[in-house]
Amino acid sequence: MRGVKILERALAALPIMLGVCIVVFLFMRLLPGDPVDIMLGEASNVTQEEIDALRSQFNLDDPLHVQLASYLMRVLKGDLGYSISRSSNVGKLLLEALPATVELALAAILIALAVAVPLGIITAVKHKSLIDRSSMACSFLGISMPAFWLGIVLILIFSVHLKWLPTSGRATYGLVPSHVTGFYVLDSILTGNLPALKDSLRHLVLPSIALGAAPAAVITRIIRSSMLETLRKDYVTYARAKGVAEWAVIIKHAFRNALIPAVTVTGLEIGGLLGGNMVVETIFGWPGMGRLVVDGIFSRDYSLVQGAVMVYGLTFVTVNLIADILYTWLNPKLVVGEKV
Amino acid sequence: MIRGESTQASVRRRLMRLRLRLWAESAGATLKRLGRNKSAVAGAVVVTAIVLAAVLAPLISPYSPDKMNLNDRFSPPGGEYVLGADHLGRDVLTRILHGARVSILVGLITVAISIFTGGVLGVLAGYYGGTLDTFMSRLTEVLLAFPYLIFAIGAMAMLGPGFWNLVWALCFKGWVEFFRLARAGVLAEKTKEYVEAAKVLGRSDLEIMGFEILPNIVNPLLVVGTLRMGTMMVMEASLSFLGIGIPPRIPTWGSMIQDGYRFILNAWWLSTFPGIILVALVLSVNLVGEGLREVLDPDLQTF
Amino acid sequence: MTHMRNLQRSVVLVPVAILALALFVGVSGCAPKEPAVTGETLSIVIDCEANRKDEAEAVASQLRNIGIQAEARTWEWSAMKAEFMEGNRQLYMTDWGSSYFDPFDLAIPKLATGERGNYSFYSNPEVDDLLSQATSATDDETRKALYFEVQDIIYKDCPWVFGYCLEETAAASTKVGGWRVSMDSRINLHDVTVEGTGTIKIGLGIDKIVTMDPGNYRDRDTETVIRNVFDALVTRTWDGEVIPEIAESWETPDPTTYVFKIREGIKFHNGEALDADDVVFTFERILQENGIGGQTSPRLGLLGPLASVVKNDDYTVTFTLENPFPVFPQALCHFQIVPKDYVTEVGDAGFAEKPVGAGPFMFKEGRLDDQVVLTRFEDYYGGAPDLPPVGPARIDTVVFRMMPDPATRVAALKAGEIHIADKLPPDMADSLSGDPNAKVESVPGTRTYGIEFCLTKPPFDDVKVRQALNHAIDWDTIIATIYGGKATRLSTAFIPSGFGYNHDLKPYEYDPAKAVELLREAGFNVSLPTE
Amino acid sequence: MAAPGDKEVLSIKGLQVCYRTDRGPVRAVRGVDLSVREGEIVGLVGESGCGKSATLLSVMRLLPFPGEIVAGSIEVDGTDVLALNGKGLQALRGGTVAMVFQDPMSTLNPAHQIGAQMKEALRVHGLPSTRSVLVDLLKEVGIPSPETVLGYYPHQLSGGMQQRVMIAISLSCRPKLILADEPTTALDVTIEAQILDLLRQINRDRGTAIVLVTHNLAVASQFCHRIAVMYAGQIVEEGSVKDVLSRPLHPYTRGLIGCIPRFRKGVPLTPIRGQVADLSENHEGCAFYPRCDKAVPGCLETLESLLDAGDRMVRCHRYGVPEYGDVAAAQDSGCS
Repeated sequence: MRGVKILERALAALPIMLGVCIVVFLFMRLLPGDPVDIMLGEASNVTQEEIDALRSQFNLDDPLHVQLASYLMRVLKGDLGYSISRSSNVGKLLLEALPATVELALAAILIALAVAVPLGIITAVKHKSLIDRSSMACSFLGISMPAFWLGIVLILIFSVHLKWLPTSGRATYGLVPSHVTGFYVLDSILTGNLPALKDSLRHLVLPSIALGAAPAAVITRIIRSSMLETLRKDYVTYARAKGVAEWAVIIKHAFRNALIPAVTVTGLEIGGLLGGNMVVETIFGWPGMGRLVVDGIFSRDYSLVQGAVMVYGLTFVTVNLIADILYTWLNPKLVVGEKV
Repeated sequence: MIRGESTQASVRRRLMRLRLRLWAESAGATLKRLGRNKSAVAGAVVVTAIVLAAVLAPLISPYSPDKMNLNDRFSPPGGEYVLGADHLGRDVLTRILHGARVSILVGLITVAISIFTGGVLGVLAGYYGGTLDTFMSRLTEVLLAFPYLIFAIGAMAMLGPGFWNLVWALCFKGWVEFFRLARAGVLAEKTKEYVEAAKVLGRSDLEIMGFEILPNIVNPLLVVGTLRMGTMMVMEASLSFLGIGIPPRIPTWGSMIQDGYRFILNAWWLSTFPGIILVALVLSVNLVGEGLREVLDPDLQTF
Repeated sequence: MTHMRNLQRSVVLVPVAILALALFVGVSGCAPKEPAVTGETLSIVIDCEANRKDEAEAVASQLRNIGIQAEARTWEWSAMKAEFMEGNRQLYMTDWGSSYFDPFDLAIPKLATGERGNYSFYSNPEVDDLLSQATSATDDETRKALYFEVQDIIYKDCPWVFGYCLEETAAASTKVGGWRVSMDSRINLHDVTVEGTGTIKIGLGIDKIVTMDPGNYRDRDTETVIRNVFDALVTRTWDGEVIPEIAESWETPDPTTYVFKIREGIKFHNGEALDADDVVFTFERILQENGIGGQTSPRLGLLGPLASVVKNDDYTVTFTLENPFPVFPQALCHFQIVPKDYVTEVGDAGFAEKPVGAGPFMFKEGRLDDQVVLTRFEDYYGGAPDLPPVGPARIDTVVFRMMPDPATRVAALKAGEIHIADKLPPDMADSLSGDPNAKVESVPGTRTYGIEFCLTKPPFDDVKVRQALNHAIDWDTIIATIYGGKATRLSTAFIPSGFGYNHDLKPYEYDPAKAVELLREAGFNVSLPTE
Repeated sequence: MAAPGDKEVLSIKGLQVCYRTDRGPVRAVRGVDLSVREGEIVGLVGESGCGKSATLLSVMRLLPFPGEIVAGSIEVDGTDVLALNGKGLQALRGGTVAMVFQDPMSTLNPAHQIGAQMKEALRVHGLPSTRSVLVDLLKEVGIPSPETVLGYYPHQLSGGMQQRVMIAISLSCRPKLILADEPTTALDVTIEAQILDLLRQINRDRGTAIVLVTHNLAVASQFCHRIAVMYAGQIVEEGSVKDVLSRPLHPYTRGLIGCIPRFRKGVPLTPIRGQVADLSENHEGCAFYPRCDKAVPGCLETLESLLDAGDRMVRCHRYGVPEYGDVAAAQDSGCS
């Protein structure tokens, strides 16, 4: 029964993906600028024939609906097209960039949760205390500090002055683990390469803090407010009345129920992070999706941006689906796909 | 029938008058209760001070915001320039004061437009349901599955630079969140007794949506709105980072932070001061929001 | 009670709305206005990309000083280009680079009628004629004279606000020896040493390089890396003079024929010997349509009128052109020789994955948007004999890291993580000035920076207005401050590092009085600054 | 009904509770004395917001923030509750004293299965929590097919069943005292009777003392041995059910009785005029003064202490004053 519901919900994602595909296709073509012209850059001596040849080579001279139809057909066959700006297959580019982004996003969300969960609980339990006030101020700091600024300050403190952590990049040369999955941390564990593991973790710290600061702030606040709400609930009082120890009341009864809104927000935040954060990736020289996509937009690399947004849409839909399934686990009253 | 209608109209008029009086009374009560919340008062004081400083910027700032003195670039704080001079020899304090206007305006307008658009569409979709709702919900899901920055960059490329274009670019997707909040709120409220009662009384859909449901769902919109104001200001900074934003002559905190971060090694004051004031504003706006929330609707979830 | 509460909630709206309204009224009243076109006031919007935002703002500020209503706007490049190519903009900051150290790929695309880079829509038959003569002339003195004449004409016509030529600036650790910034923004690591280590790490100021296949890129950044793995027939001295590299010598029996003698005993990284077949193959895969992995090489246009490449014997190759093309040897500096047998064997895709060249370093591993690692090629033939030191590279490992953010590059250099920080924005040089472990170096660049007028529409169809603006901008101050003195004023669109630059032609002087006078003659209401 | 024993299970003396809110202190309980003996069922009656629940929660030391006990003493089975902390408090809660709340729907944790919630209570107090123990408990409260119910989530049960589960949990650790806070308010009338029957049965079979908080005099009258009527944080009248209902001494009690709908024709309801007293205000004199028909100016000056009226107590200035004798008249129109 539940399996069927999940499947139904997964199928509902198809029209969304189709919508994303069409929207991004049209969106890119609405942008002023011509990919061939951009590719040729400052080339002089270019004849109109050469430009026309290039245009037809990339199917840019077909009418829009023909281009769209053929693009959709190719996507269905699993071909995301050819990237003009990087002279490479889009699928290959995305496969290379995705692990980097996912690794960073997961690290960021882990850091965010590691900060947000205890802080959210403590601030709710110690409502209106000094710790509540000060961590609320911190959370606003997290929300209102631009990531690039936070990033460069972190680099200056921890890399330049203290020399504890590397400034940027994913791994030091010589400590790149051999390729298995593309996730450096996972790869170095799989290959039993301890120095590489340490190195890739060290490289992850600063960017994931810079990236996780804002989600940490948002999640802290949502956990705090939903904890405040559940702590007022009768079943929490009742649990205390049963003689349950205070920490167990907070964790088992209040927090478990407070998790529901937190899961929604965390899901949305993860979705956002998986799209790659161009700003953080630029500051930390992190070869991920964000840079790929923004660079793709600037060079009007239609296939690249389309492919990347499709991947983004897919991860978004998947994360939402997982969040949905989590809901039903957290709140037995719900059936999959029933949230408002 | 005409008589009947006119009676109904006069009843409505009287109801409206009563409602206005209640509004005024409860506004007073709300403000009074808000006044007892110390942190809300502190927040309100800071917000007011910043807004005042912004409005009075030309009177209190020692320089003109776009007056550059290239030979004074990177003058450290404390000297002739209270908070130092930037990389073009402009007074940082002056630019912060003038920047307040545009920054606050960007935050306020984008959030206002987003709340309005999202709110109206959300109420309509939630109230009428059906095809409209399905279409709008699918559309928002598609939009949510689209990275925000891509939207903003694309929109700026399409519209070209300029203050209003930036506002549109930021609103492009900003309304989605409010749409969802409003829709969810209406779905929860529309089955309640008071809505049924209003229907039985023969009030029009518009009146029910506007006077009955809206006041009950407007709160979460406003609370999230206060938070998003800060996000929008930071977003403006991110767009500046990518090289598309407000024309450079108009100072904004976001673009000041962005301009300054590259010089943080030799001139930390360029980006630090606007950063501090941005945090202070966002914090205070949210303190006020939090205070309002506690006064008006203690059960509301905020984040 | 419930109703009361509902009302109370909606009351929140009131203060918020009032606040919003007050702010809006207050601010919109005082916010800088869009320049309005009125009567005789000259209103200008200067368009630029983000990297020249500060300069644009400074220029606008100087124009405002003489009563011109000037505003700067930042654009995304393609959007801006699309706009000004429609003739919708007034003044736009542009730049253009020359790879050939010759006006051939600078003055012609920028100034000849209807050319790709002619954003100002400048059209002067006289200039067109002179330029086309110069392209096909074989005698350097004649070409120089022609170019001088062009400079005189455009100096008077001023299709642009002539700007400056930015120096190429980079920073390095003081441990790095034998390193110089190269004029064409490429990094040649053959001669470089690093104190205490055999590994050099370089932070490149880019997002990614496009490929490791020398036939499949068009940008300089990619060439920076490729140039260390592959060698070309010829190369340049630090001054831009073309000298033999893989070629031993060359002859030009007539203006459309070049015969290259290839150095014997050169080996590719895989041990394969380099001979005429490899040279012919290198050029044929570029000349041939869809020649590389089903795509046409983006480098095709760079070869100009090259018609055919023929092998004479194992170590001699003849290039035949359709028409005279004096900069051909300059062009050849950018065409790196690839191993025919290896490429045919592994295919184009395989070659890009594991490139093999005849340069000083071998490709080891890497990702194009992350880091690329090269190791020394022990059997290197030594490089151009005219460019000492000759022999294998002096360091054994090179790591190129893609670090698009300049602040990060500076931080990484300070932290000792990289030895060379490429592409240092001139205004950031100060960040390193106090650091005893870092040195900042720069050389004249090969790009011309200016502000182009839209010549097809008023007010800039009037030459007086254009000249006035050239007088109204204090470039020296802008260069000294915003660009840290690391730029050279230009008298026209030509650059000093290129061929045929007239050093005697002095740039327009900063003379606000003159500018005001000219603008008044053109019928505009302007005034000298009062201070 | 079991006959009450002599031993005191609960003894509250001079309890004062104060909520320190942003809008100033709210004195919810203003000196309550209450004593409950073994096997006794005591009803605590009053309007919403009169401090009944705060009194109960004080016994469990469960007052929600910002409420606190500012004065008084509470003893349960001879133990000073206010001196307890940590483990002692845990042992008291659910162990010696169990609580049944008003709305089972919101009191049972929606995220945990019934079985788990029952088990938790037993485990906390170190009692065996095998499946058979749980099944027996559910059987005792009259839940059909208890085996299945153990695996249910609360929302899968009806309100009555949920309340039975709550009672089962309360019983599980064999408490001496059950505090039932409006246990039937959220239920249908038919279910209400069943639940009250169940509680009565427990009282009879196990001899557990019960404090029943209710605003419903009718329920109290059927169910309790003794009744305490509360108004504005104070007990205004206390006595056996029979005495209080048939011969109410305090004007407020009389008012409450007047509000009970009856099935006899032609008897109009007589509502108490005015609004419930505001607990954030200080009342020098009698808090009921503004609503009282019998009030004299003296009522406002000082607060009467509980006067001993035979086997019962009343807090009224005018008790014992001659004009007060018209009690019987009032009561004639009442039920009896």
